[in-house]
Order: sequence, then structure tokens, then C-alpha cells
Amino acid sequence: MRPPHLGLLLFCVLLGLAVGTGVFTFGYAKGASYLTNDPAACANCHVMEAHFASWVKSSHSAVAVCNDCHTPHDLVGKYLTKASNGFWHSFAFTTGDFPDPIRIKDHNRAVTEEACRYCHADVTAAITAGSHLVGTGETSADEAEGWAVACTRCHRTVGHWVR
Amino acid sequence: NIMERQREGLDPFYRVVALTDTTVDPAVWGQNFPLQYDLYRRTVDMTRTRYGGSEALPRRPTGEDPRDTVSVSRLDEDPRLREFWAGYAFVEDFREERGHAYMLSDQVFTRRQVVAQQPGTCLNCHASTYVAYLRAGNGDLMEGFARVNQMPYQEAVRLVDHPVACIDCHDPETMRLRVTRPAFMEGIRALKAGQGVEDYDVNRDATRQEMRTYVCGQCHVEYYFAGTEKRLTYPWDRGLTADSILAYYEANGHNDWTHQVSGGGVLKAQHPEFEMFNQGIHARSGVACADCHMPYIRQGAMKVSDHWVRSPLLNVSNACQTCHPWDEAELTARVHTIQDRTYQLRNLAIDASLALARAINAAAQADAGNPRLEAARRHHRRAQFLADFVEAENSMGFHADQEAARVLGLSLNEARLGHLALFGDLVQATASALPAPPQAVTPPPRNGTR
Amino acid sequence: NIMERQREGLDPFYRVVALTDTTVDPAVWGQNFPLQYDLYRRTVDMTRTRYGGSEALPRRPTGEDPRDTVSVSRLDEDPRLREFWAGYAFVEDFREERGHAYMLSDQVFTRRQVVAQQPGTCLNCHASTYVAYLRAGNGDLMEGFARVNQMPYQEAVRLVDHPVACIDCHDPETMRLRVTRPAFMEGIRALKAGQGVEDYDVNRDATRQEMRTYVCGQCHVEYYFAGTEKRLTYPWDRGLTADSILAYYEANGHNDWTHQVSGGGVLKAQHPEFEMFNQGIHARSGVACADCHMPYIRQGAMKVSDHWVRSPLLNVSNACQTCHPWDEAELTARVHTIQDRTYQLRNLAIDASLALARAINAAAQADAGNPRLEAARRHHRRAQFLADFVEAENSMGFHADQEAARVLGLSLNEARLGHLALFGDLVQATASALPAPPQAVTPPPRNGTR
Ligand code: HEC
Ligand code: HEC
Ligand code: HEC
Ligand code: HEC
Ligand code: HEC
Ligand code: HEC
Ligand code: HEC
Ligand code: HEC
Ligand code: HEC
Ligand code: HEC
Ligand code: HEC
Ligand code: HEC
Ligand code: HEC
Ligand code: HEC
Ligand SMILES: [Ca+2]
Ligand SMILES: [Ca+2]
Repeated sequence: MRPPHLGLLLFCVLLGLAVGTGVFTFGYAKGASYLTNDPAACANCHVMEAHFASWVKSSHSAVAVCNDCHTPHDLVGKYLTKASNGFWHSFAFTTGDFPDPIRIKDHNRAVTEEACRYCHADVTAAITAGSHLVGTGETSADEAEGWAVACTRCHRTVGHWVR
Repeated sequence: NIMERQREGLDPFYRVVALTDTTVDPAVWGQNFPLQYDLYRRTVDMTRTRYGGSEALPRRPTGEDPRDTVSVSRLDEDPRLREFWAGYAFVEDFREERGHAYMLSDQVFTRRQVVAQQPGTCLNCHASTYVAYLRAGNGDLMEGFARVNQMPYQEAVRLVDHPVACIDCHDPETMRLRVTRPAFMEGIRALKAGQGVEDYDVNRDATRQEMRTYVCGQCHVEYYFAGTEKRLTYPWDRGLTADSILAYYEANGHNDWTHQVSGGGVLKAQHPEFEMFNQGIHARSGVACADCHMPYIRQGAMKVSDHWVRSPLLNVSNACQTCHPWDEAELTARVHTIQDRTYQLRNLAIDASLALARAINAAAQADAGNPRLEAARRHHRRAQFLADFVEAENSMGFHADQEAARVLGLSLNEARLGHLALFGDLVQATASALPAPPQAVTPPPRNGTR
Repeated sequence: NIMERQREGLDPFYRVVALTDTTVDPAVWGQNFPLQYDLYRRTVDMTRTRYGGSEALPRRPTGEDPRDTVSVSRLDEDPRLREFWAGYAFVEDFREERGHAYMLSDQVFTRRQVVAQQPGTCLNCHASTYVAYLRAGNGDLMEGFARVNQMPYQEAVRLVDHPVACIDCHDPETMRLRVTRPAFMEGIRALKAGQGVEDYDVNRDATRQEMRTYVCGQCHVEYYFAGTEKRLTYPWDRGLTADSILAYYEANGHNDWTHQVSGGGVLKAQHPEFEMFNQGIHARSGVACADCHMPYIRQGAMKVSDHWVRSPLLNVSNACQTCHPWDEAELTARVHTIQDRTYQLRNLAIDASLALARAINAAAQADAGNPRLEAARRHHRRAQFLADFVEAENSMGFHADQEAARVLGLSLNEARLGHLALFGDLVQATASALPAPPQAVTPPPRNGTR
């Protein structure tokens, strides 16, 4: 049997490594691009190229850049999300341990859902009325199932012409 | 500021009048929600599509039937249907359905009312009955429902004034969707129980997205009148597929009428849109009736739900194109491809059912004691119901394309077995069992609302 | 390592050897394209899915058949098939198909070679024949094709060394896809001519996305050997649907064999993946075989086509999730829903076809001169072919779900008509016409590839 503190030690070493590699990649792979608004910066990572290309073809390339949809529209949230995504994506990129094809995670989809509502509050006022939390449904069943009237359920191609 | 209003949970409509749980008249609701009301009133418009929509045939109003337009007679369009339903009121009058605005008058004045005495139950789906039920039950909806069911139609119809109205789908205070029809509450509860979900209360447990389908499922469903109380019942205990519903009727022995040609007890299927839709890929993907039949439409600065409920083929761009980036002609062609295939099999299945009925008729004429008749009639009853299920479903297969073809395949197979039961020395004269349905109702996936 | 990956991104392939139009050996190509080659070699792996994939059954190699694994016998799995194909070589040996690596040895050692003398034509789809054809024709592909077709199999097989190889799908200089099989060039030309497109040359006129389907359509198709020259022919003049192909065979009178039970001339359908797929919504949406069976996968920093051609259900994330945002379990469930429905109808259709064959057999035994036999056999031939078309198609309906059910519905209907032709005083004893197919082949839309 391994003494428990060894496991803890191992964890710390791994964490250190993780942070180290993450930070290295963050720098080398122009991870700072997460901090700018230039969409081309996201495409610095070739795994983002297809998403960039499909954004260019989408109706929104003229009106919204990546960060408009993929980061929250309040300052603190914005930089927190950027930091968290920037770090984890850099880490994933380095280890190669990420799904193929890349799939948006629930919390990041919630961010995009909010982004739609932020820009389109006027036009959607009638259909989102009654939802206290933006993007959240009214009943407890809604909470479990996801979002009521999720914009991207219908507008599948606004951000990216194909998935 | 509009963002603020939204965050506070307010909606952008100005309340001009107060709406209560007894405000039936949609014109009153329309003062608060003029956009929806104006669209709602457009359901009087009639336009034909290849298999749906409707066409206005002018007619001369008479004393007993004051309507100045009707839609086309499906019996004249396909005269085989007279033999298909021989012996039932449907051979008197059966028309292409049209917009919600007509539902009450079309029911009052169909000749099916003349040839048969109908119960108050009929009203459930042809009028704004919510307040009528409440009143008849002295505030108790279920009680009122039970009472109205048992009235003669002519008495019950005096309790209502409008076709389906705002109050039948909306809570007057919050405007949230709600189910107001007891038969649906009971039907969905039985269905969920069969799937292992106990004590399902639709108005408590359904998601908003599900409600966008359930409000329609109150009426666009297969039904029968149970017992002498004529209680409106949706036969969903075993599931929603055509064969599950047939198995339900085989178990309880219900007959709608005796077929004049085959001489056996048979069933009439009626508008199982909700049931069939649930077997399709759209239901499985979390798409709702309202997504296609009441798509959002921009009115001034706002998007509202298009309360002009109609064929999506009259409105492909709003109904389909947000989800499918193909042009209108292409989307229409896809629907037609599905419908044409379904129509081909539907025609073969009706022919097959008729051929069997005639063969049974001849055999019975030759020898009424022929022991093979019973099995042959059993197969005929199945073939008839399964073919009728797709015939009665109003999307001509679109709502669940493979499933519609499967059901017609089953029908053709039952017609074949009926002949085997009747003729030939080689085959056994007893009805073989109904094949087990390949799977239960398709529940939308967890992440279904995307 | 990230630095390496960025560099790799610049120049994907290092050309190590020069490839020419006679370089058959995939190992040589593999020096230039090691990623694709390594994946290509993985087609030896065997894993079962509910209806597809394959399972390695160990066997003891013998002198006449040195294989140490085979896949499962479909005849043992479903013994009805022995009667379904009674009188044909298929009842000797018919197995679940497996990966491309096995195609040559499985053909050489099937017991269908023992019970019948096969022509060189067989090789077209089981070996790298491109260079062999060129050589046999002294540089003329069409000429070589004609010559190899006419050789006995045992002679022809000496001209080849590999299963399908790089050169059968790729131009060695540009690596562009190309069609190398004369039968496909001729078949697609006839198909296009029927659609009003004159002088179609697939290698000149097809788009890149179309080629991602056509290279597979060289082999995964229905075929027959025309005339004494045993010319490999794809029966597409009238279209690609099962009923169009049946109409083609009705017009030219071709029979594959005489059914031992029915006593009539019948047809064998064989792997009509390309034909069936073309009726489906994926083809209509511009999706290609390679999109699902050879999806792009990440190898280091590169995206390459997965040359491990196999069941997409063994690789749902790459095969499906690029287009569909549902999770793997959900996508698999959707495929199974479609397949289970198809399987149910397939089973009924096989039963129906067998029942008819037996009834004809008994009637013929009783009276070989019975004038009703001819019509009954005509219906049986149709029922048999239509059921076999879906049975032989290897996706169990997935490639075109509604269409597969429609074809099975038609088959059930023909079995019914066969009984009517045979029995009963009431029905006419001549075969009624085959119903007209509801629509021609579905051409992908203009904006097909989105
Ligand atoms: C360092 C390379 C790199 C850069 C630069 C980069 N990405 Fe990514 N991105 C990745 C990788 C790797 C993944 C897959 C991570 C996973 O799924 O675990 C990913 C996944 C994503 C996802 C979906 C996964 C999730 O967590 O929801 C989104 C959305 C995304 N990136 C947006 C962006 C945006 C916006 C930018 C520019 C501001 C950007 N990316 C820049 C490497 C990068
Ligand atoms: C107008 C809004 C919008 C813009 C602008 C936008 N995206 Fe997205 N993005 C989305 C949405 C919505 C999704 C989720 C798609 C889904 O649910 O299938 C998404 C998903 C993703 C994913 C995950 C892949 C997937 O299919 O789940 C990545 C990676 C991504 N975006 C990167 C980018 C990059 C890089 C840019 C800029 C070049 C960008 N996005 C611009 C809305 C946008
Ligand atoms: C940065 C602001 C911004 C964000 C974020 C944004 N949009 Fe937009 N969107 C616009 C602008 C600006 C237009 C074009 C002008 C207009 O018609 O309002 C537009 C147009 C549209 C249109 C009409 C054009 C079309 O593509 O059909 C739709 C639908 C739409 N947006 C949906 C969405 C959805 C869904 C999201 C979230 C996934 C989203 N938008 C995110 C600013 C934004
Ligand atoms: C994905 C889109 C879609 C969804 C979701 C959908 N339908 Fe339909 N529906 C159609 C199409 C397309 C037709 C065929 C219209 C035609 O032939 O003109 C149709 C036809 C109908 C018709 C006959 C209309 C006519 O014009 O005669 C009715 C009634 C109907 N649907 C009710 C429903 C109900 C109830 C639901 C939900 C249980 C539902 N639909 C869900 C697309 C949809
Ligand atoms: C109270 C019962 C009831 C409810 C609730 C109801 N319907 Fe109907 N619907 C009917 C009846 C009855 C008709 C036929 C009217 C006639 O032919 O006179 C009809 C007709 C239709 C038609 C055919 C229109 C045409 O032009 O042929 C469509 C489409 C339709 N309904 C869809 C829906 C949808 C979608 C919902 C839910 C949003 C819904 N219905 C809710 C009873 C109802
Ligand atoms: C469970 C709901 C429901 C009940 C109960 C119901 N209907 Fe309907 N009815 C509908 C729907 C939905 C339609 C439109 C779809 C269709 O026609 O198939 C319709 C259409 C009709 C139509 C117009 C089309 C036609 O058939 O000519 C008439 C008339 C009609 N119903 C009469 C009746 C009568 C009489 C009764 C009682 C015996 C009755 N309905 C009971 C739901 C119902
Ligand atoms: C059920 C499907 C559906 C959902 C969910 C949905 N939309 Fe839409 N949306 C539509 C349709 C249909 C239109 C086209 C309306 C028209 O053109 O009349 C539209 C139009 C729009 C437009 C363009 C309006 C214009 O003409 O300028 C914007 C912006 C938009 N939607 C944003 C959103 C946002 C944000 C959400 C989430 C809160 C959302 N949508 C949810 C179906 C949907
Ligand atoms: C057959 C059912 C039905 C009837 C009748 C009906 N509605 Fe609706 N209504 C709906 C559905 C479905 C929605 C979408 C609700 C959602 O997404 O939660 C809706 C939404 C609304 C909304 C919210 C904003 C929008 O447009 O999406 C208002 C306001 C509204 N209806 C008013 C009315 C009024 C006023 C009437 C009567 C004139 C009426 N409705 C009749 C089904 C109905
Ligand atoms: C809210 C989104 C949404 C709307 C609205 C919608 N669809 Fe779909 N449709 C889907 C999804 C999701 C699928 C399943 C395929 C997938 O996962 O991409 C699908 C599948 C299909 C298919 C292929 C399945 C089959 O049965 O062959 C057809 C055809 C189709 N839709 C036509 C239509 C038409 C026509 C309309 C309008 C009347 C429509 N859709 C409206 C989301 C939608
Ligand atoms: C949209 C995805 C898709 C496309 C495109 C597609 N297939 Fe398939 N194919 C499948 C699926 C899913 C199965 C079922 C696999 C199973 O049951 O394991 C399948 C099964 C098969 C099989 C049997 C595989 C086995 O494991 O036994 C063959 C052979 C095949 N397809 C060939 C083709 C050919 C040739 C084409 C083009 C003409 C094609 N497929 C296009 C998805 C696809
Ligand atoms: C030269 C003829 C030929 C070509 C070209 C060809 N195939 Fe095949 N394929 C075969 C044969 C033969 C088999 C069966 C091998 C066996 O069972 O030994 C097969 C088997 C398969 C299987 C079944 C694998 C399994 O595990 O059951 C799939 C899937 C498949 N092919 C897909 C494709 C696709 C996709 C393409 C085009 C990219 C293609 N094939 C091109 C002849 C060919
Ligand atoms: C037009 C192309 C083509 C021709 C010609 C062809 N095959 Fe095949 N063969 C295939 C494909 C594709 C498969 C895999 C799909 C399947 O098994 O259905 C296959 C599978 C097989 C298999 C493995 C599965 C089984 O049936 O046991 C054998 C053995 C076989 N073929 C033998 C032959 C023989 C013998 C001939 C000549 C009489 C022949 N093939 C001619 C394309 C062809
Ligand atoms: C059954 C047909 C088939 C065979 C055999 C085949 N390939 Fe491919 N190959 C394809 C298809 C399809 C593509 C995708 C081409 C496109 O998208 O234009 C492809 C693409 C490629 C590419 C381009 C990069 C990529 O991965 O998309 C290379 C390099 C390649 N193949 C090498 C080979 C080598 C080496 C062999 C032999 C070991 C081989 N191929 C055998 C069908 C085949
Ligand atoms: C290259 C894109 C692409 C790929 C890869 C793909 N699909 Fe599809 N799929 C589509 C399109 C497009 C439709 C038609 C619906 C639409 O227009 O959204 C569709 C429709 C469907 C449908 C509904 C149609 C039906 O027959 O019921 C199912 C189920 C489906 N796909 C499953 C799969 C599975 C499983 C795979 C992987 C084996 C797959 N798809 C791979 C693009 C794709
Ligand atoms: Ca109609
Ligand atoms: Ca296989």
C-alpha cells in the first residue's frame, strides 16, 4: 500500500508540470491571443483554423468576432473565461488530449447563448420574456434539460457556416 | 431599457386589459397582444399544397348549413375511401381539414352530425372548452369535462362560442403555455407511467420546449370514447406507435363500427399527428410542433410566434430555413420526396385492405359458417387500422418518414396474412400474433432542447 | 511536441519514392504516405456492431483454404436464407463481409468457388485490378477489362497480388481520386444519359465531393454478368432505385438462377450500397461515403482521411459528430432505431417470399399445368428481388431509411399479389404491372456540399 502523502506529492508534481507546460504553450503558441479580440489570433492554433474558416463564411463575420460570442459580456467574466479557456486549451493542445472533433462544452455554450441575447435583446424580447435568468428556463425540468428556446437550436449556422 | 425589463422578467407587451381565467374571447386578449391576435385571425386563409393546406370551395349557404366555403371532399378525391370506411359515418362527409378558425363550424355542420348522434365529447377539440368545462364542473375542470362528455352534442355546443382560443393554450397571467385538456393530462400520464415515470403532471413536469408540442397534442391525436360515459380517451398505455395502439385496442376489444364489406369489427384511426411525430427524427432532436407550425416571425422590431398556424410548406423560409440552410425549392422537394413515397405505399395498402375485405365478403356469402372467417377478419381489422393510421395522419408521412412506411408495410403484411388465413390448404387458418413493435416511443435525448 | 507540430503543418508529405501508373504495391506508396498506409493496414481488425462490422471466428487452416479466421456465416445466423436462395451457390457459403484486407482471400476461398465455375469478372471488386487490366489490354484499360472478364477465375486471379490498393482510387502523380473501373464508367454514363446528361465522363466531369462517393461506387453496387462475354454490368439505365433496377431486369429478361422452391427464374441482389445510399437524405445533402467511412482524423498535427475503412459505429465521434452535435450514445441509438425497424420488415418480407414460394411449389406439384403459376411466379420473382435488395444492402436501412422500408413494403405487396394470383376465384390470374417508382434518383442539390 502506498502511503497517502505520496499520492499527494504525485499530484503536486503533476500539477506543477501541467502549469509549467500550459504556461509555456500559452506563450509559445501565442496563447496571449486569447487576450486580444483579433479572430485571426484564435486561428494561430491550427486546430482552430476550421472554426475560423467557417466563421468567415457565416453571417456574423462582419458583425461579431470570436470573443463577442465566446466570452461573457461583463469585464470580470470576460477575462476569467479567457484565462480559463486560454489555459485549458493551451494545455490540451500541448498534451494532444482533446476530443476530435472539438465540441463546445456546456458552460461555453451558455456563454454564447448569453452573447446572442446580449446583442439581440430587442428583437427577442417577446420570446424570452418571463425567463428570469437569461438562457434558463422557467421550470425545474428546464434547468435539467438545458435552455429553453436555445438560440442555436434554430440558428445553427450563425457563428459557423457548418458545425 | 429593454435589457432591464427582460432581466426583471417583464415582457414587452403593454397590458391594456386585465385577463382572468374566464376570459374566453380572443379579441379581449388581442388588446394586450395585437400582433399574435392578428396572426391568429389569419387562420381563415386557405391555400392548397401537394398533400396539405386547404382550398376554398365556394358553396351556397343553406338554412341548415350556413357555411359559404368548404374544403375539398376527400371522398370525391379518392372514392375508394367510401368502401374503405363502408358502414361508418365518415362515408357521408369527410373533408380536407383547414385552419383553426373553422374548427367549430366545420364540426357543427359536417353531415356526420346528421347521420349519427354525437356526444358532447366531440367539442373537446373543436372549441374553446376550458371555461365551459370549469363552469360545468363548478370550478372543477375534471368534473366539468366528465359532464360535458355525457351531454348530447347539441346541448353541449351551446356552452361554447369560439374555436380554440388563447385561454386554451396560455395562462392568462404569465402567458406561459399550459395544458387545459383532461384527456391529454390523463393520456400523457398513462404513457409516462408505462415508461416508468410515476405521477406525471404535465403542467408541473414538462419543459417549456415540450409544452410547445403538448399544447398541440391536446387535439392532434388518436382517440376513442370509453364506456357509456363517452369519456374522451387517448390509447397510449402501451406506447405511441401505431402497433402499440393497435395492441391496446386488441387487449380492450374496442370496435368503432362493423365493416360493411368484411362484416368484422374495425377501428377508425384519427389524426395521430402527435403519436406519429414522436417517432420521427425531429421529435428525437427536440424540435417542437410550434417550431414548424408557429415559427418566429419578425413583426416590427420584435420576433413573435406566428399564430397563423398552417402548413409549413406555405412558409418554408421561417419554418425550416433557420435550421436547414437549403433553399425553399430544395426543402419543398425533400418534403415531397418523403410524401410521394408514403403516398405510393398508402395507396397499395388501401387497395390491399379492400381486396381482403371483398374476399372475406365473398367467402362469407358462400358459407357464413366458414371457420376461417374469424382469423381473416382479425387480419383485416389490423390491416385496416394500420393503413388508416397513416391515411389519417395529416403530414403524409413527413412527421416520421421511415415509421410511416413501416406501418404501411405492416398493414400490407396483415392483408397478405388475411388472404392466407382465408384461402389455400397450406396455411393455417388462425391469426398469427401481431409482430412486436421494434421499439418504444422515442424519447427526446437529454440535450434535446438544443 | 508543439514545435514539431507547427512544422509538420507546413509540408504534409515527404516524397520518398517516385510512384508511377504501374506501382501496385501499397507498401511502396506507404513510404510517401505512412499515415494513410498504417491506417489502410488496419482493415484487418474485426469488431462486431449490432448489424455490421465483423467478428473474427478462428478456424483451422487447411490445404485448400489456408485462412485462419473467417467472419460469421450469415446462413447459420438466419437459416431461412438457405431456402430463400435455394438452388443458388449462396446457400453453400455466405458470410458477413469484413475489412478490405480480406477481400481477395475471401473471394478465392469461399465455397461458392467450389460449387460453381466463376469468371474473371469477379476479380474487378476483390483485387487491385487496375494495372492487371492495363497489362492484359496492352495499355488499353477497356480492352484489358473485357479480356479478364472472359478468363476463368483461376486464370485471372494469377494476374493480381493485392486487395484494393492505393492505385485503384488515386492518381499516383497528383493523388487525386479517380475511377479505375470500366463497369462504373459505363454504368454512371448510362445513368446520366437516362437523366438527360450526354457523354458523361466520370473522371472529367465529377466534382471532388462526388468522387468521394464514386470511388466506393466502383464496387459497392448491384451488378450482373451480361452475355457470354460475362461483361460486368451495372443495371442503371432506368435509375438507381430498387424498382427501377427491377424494371431493367424485367425488360431484359435476365435471370440469375431458377429458384428451387418456386420453380421460377429469379434474381440475386448484391450489395447495392451506392444505389440505396443515393436515395437517402445524406446523399441528397451532398454527404459522401468517405465522410462517414473515411472521416478526417487528427494524426499528430495533421488531419488525414481515415483509411481504416470500417463501420462508422466503431468511430462515431469522427464519423458523425463533425456534422451532428449529439453524443455518441445518442447517435448510435438513432442508427439502431432505423436498423431495428428495417430488420423487422426485412424479416416479414423474407417470410412472405418463402410462404409464396412454398404455395407455388404445392400448386405446381398438384398441377404443373395450372395456368395461374406463371403470374404467381412473376410476383414471386419481384417479391424475392425487392426483399433481397434490402437484405443485401449492408447498412440495414441506415443509408436510406424510408426508402428501405418502402422497398420492403413493395416486396410484401408483391408476395400478397402472388397469393392472389394463385388462389381464390375472385382475383385475376395475371400479374398486375409493377407500380411506377414514385421518383427518379435523387440528385444532390446544387448547393450540395454546403
Ligand atoms: C493554444 C491553441 C489555441 C488557441 C490560440 C485557441 N484555441 Fe480554442 N481550442 C484549442 C484546443 C486544443 C481546444 C480543444 C479543447 C477541449 O475540447 O478540451 C479548443 C477548443 C475551443 C472551444 C470549444 C471547447 C470548449 O471548451 O468549449 C472554443 C469555443 C474555442 N476553442 C474558442 C477559441 C477562441 C474564441 C479562441 C481565440 C480567442 C481560441 N479558441 C484560440 C486550442 C486553441
Ligand atoms: C456569432 C457567434 C459566434 C462567433 C462570432 C464565433 N462563434 Fe464559435 N461557436 C458559436 C456557437 C453558437 C457554437 C456552438 C455550436 C454548436 O452548438 O454546435 C460555437 C462553437 C465553437 C467551437 C467548438 C466547436 C463545436 O462545433 O462545438 C469552436 C472551437 C469555436 N466556436 C471557435 C470559434 C472561433 C475560433 C471563432 C472566431 C474565428 C468563433 N468561434 C466565432 C458561435 C460563434
Ligand atoms: C456582437 C454582437 C452580436 C452577437 C454576439 C450576436 N449577434 Fe447576431 N447579429 C448581430 C448584428 C449586428 C446582426 C446584423 C444586423 C441586424 O440585422 O440586426 C446580426 C444578425 C443576426 C441574425 C440575422 C442574420 C442571420 O444570420 O440570419 C440572426 C439570426 C442572429 N444575428 C442570431 C444570433 C445568434 C443566434 C447569436 C448567438 C449564437 C448571435 N446572433 C450573436 C450582432 C450580434
Ligand atoms: C419539422 C417540422 C414539423 C414539425 C416539428 C411538425 N410538423 Fe406538422 N407538418 C410539417 C410538414 C412539412 C407538413 C406537411 C404539410 C403539407 O403537406 O402541406 C405537416 C403537416 C401537418 C398537418 C397537416 C397540415 C395541412 O396543411 O393539412 C398537421 C395538422 C400537423 N402537421 C400537425 C403537427 C403537430 C400536431 C405537430 C407536433 C406534434 C407537428 N405537426 C410537428 C412539419 C412539421
Ligand atoms: C382545441 C383543439 C386543437 C388544438 C389545441 C390545436 N389544434 Fe390544430 N386543428 C384542430 C382542428 C379541429 C383542426 C381542423 C379544423 C377544420 O378543418 O375545420 C385543426 C387544424 C390544424 C391544421 C391544419 C391547417 C390546414 O390548413 O389544413 C394545422 C397545421 C394544425 N391544426 C396545427 C396545430 C398546431 C401546431 C397546434 C399547436 C400549436 C394545434 N394545431 C393545436 C384542433 C386543434
Ligand atoms: C381528440 C380531438 C378530437 C376529437 C375528440 C374530435 N375531433 Fe374532429 N378533428 C380533430 C382534429 C385535430 C381535426 C383536424 C385533422 C383532421 O381532419 O384529420 C379534426 C377535424 C374534424 C373535421 C374536419 C375534417 C373532416 O373530418 O371532415 C370534422 C368535420 C370533425 N373533426 C368532426 C368531429 C366530430 C363529429 C367529432 C366527434 C365525433 C370530433 N370531430 C371529435 C380533433 C378532434
Ligand atoms: C424555434 C426557432 C428559433 C429559436 C429558438 C430562436 N429563433 Fe431567432 N429566428 C427564428 C426565425 C424563424 C427567424 C426569422 C424571422 C423572420 O424573418 O420573420 C428568426 C430571426 C432572428 C433574428 C433576425 C431578426 C431580423 O429579421 O433581423 C435574430 C437576430 C434572432 N432570430 C435571434 C435569436 C436569438 C438571440 C434567439 C435566442 C434567444 C433566437 N433567435 C431563438 C427562429 C428561432
Ligand atoms: C394552439 C395553441 C395556441 C393558441 C390558441 C394561442 N397561442 Fe399564443 N402561443 C402558443 C405557443 C406554442 C407559443 C410559444 C410559447 C413558448 O415558446 O413558450 C405562444 C406564444 C405567445 C406569446 C408569447 C410571445 C410569442 O409570440 O412567442 C403571446 C403574447 C401569445 N402567444 C398570445 C396569444 C394570444 C393573444 C392568443 C389568442 C389570440 C394566443 N396566443 C393563442 C400557442 C397558442
Ligand atoms: C428547430 C430546428 C428544425 C426545424 C425548424 C426543422 N428541422 Fe428538419 N431537422 C432538424 C434536425 C435536428 C434534424 C435531424 C438531423 C440532424 O441531426 O441534423 C432534421 C432532419 C430533417 C430531415 C431529414 C430527416 C428525414 O426525415 O429525412 C428533413 C428532410 C428535414 N429535417 C426537413 C425539414 C423541413 C421541411 C422543415 C420545415 C417544415 C424542417 N425540417 C424544420 C431540425 C429542424
Ligand atoms: C452518413 C453516414 C454514411 C454515409 C455517407 C455512408 N454510410 Fe455506409 N454505413 C453507415 C452506417 C451508420 C452503417 C451501419 C454500420 C453498422 O451497422 O455497423 C453503414 C454500413 C455500411 C456498410 C456495411 C459495414 C459493416 O460494418 O458491415 C458498407 C459496406 C457501407 N456502409 C458502404 C457505404 C458506401 C459504399 C457508401 C457510399 C455510397 C456509404 N456507405 C455511405 C454510414 C454511412
Ligand atoms: C475494389 C473494390 C472495392 C472498392 C473500390 C471499395 N470496396 Fe469496400 N469492400 C469491398 C469488398 C469485396 C468488401 C468485403 C471484403 C470481405 O468481406 O472480405 C468490402 C468491405 C467494405 C466494408 C465492410 C467492412 C466491415 O468491417 O464489415 C466497408 C464499410 C466498405 N467496404 C466501405 C467502402 C468504402 C467507403 C469505399 C470507398 C472509399 C470502398 N469500400 C471501396 C470492395 C471494395
Ligand atoms: C461489383 C463488385 C463485385 C463483384 C463483381 C463481385 N463482388 Fe464479391 N463482394 C463485393 C462487395 C462490395 C462485397 C462486400 C459486401 C457484401 O458482402 O455484401 C463482396 C463480398 C464478397 C464475399 C464475402 C461475403 C460473402 O458473400 O461471403 C465473397 C466470398 C465474395 N464477395 C465473392 C465473390 C464472387 C465469387 C464473385 C464473382 C461471382 C464476386 N464476389 C463478385 C463486390 C463484388
Ligand atoms: C477505396 C479507395 C481508397 C484507397 C484504396 C486508398 N485511398 Fe487514399 N483516399 C481515398 C479518399 C476517398 C480520400 C479523400 C480524398 C479527397 O478528399 O479528395 C483519400 C485521400 C488520400 C490522401 C490525401 C490526404 C488525406 O488523408 O485526405 C492520401 C495521401 C492518400 N489517400 C493516400 C493513400 C495511400 C498511400 C493508399 C494506399 C495505402 C490509399 N490512399 C488507398 C480513398 C482511397
Ligand atoms: C458531412 C456531414 C454529415 C455526416 C458526416 C453525417 N451526417 Fe447525418 N445528416 C447530415 C445532414 C445534412 C442531414 C440532413 C438533415 C439536415 O439537413 O440537417 C443528416 C441527417 C441525419 C439523420 C436524420 C435522417 C434520417 O435518416 O433519419 C440521422 C439519423 C443522421 N444524419 C445520422 C448520422 C450518423 C449516425 C452519422 C455517422 C455515421 C452521420 N449522420 C454522419 C449530415 C451529416
Ligand atoms: Ca389541411
Ligand atoms: Ca460487415
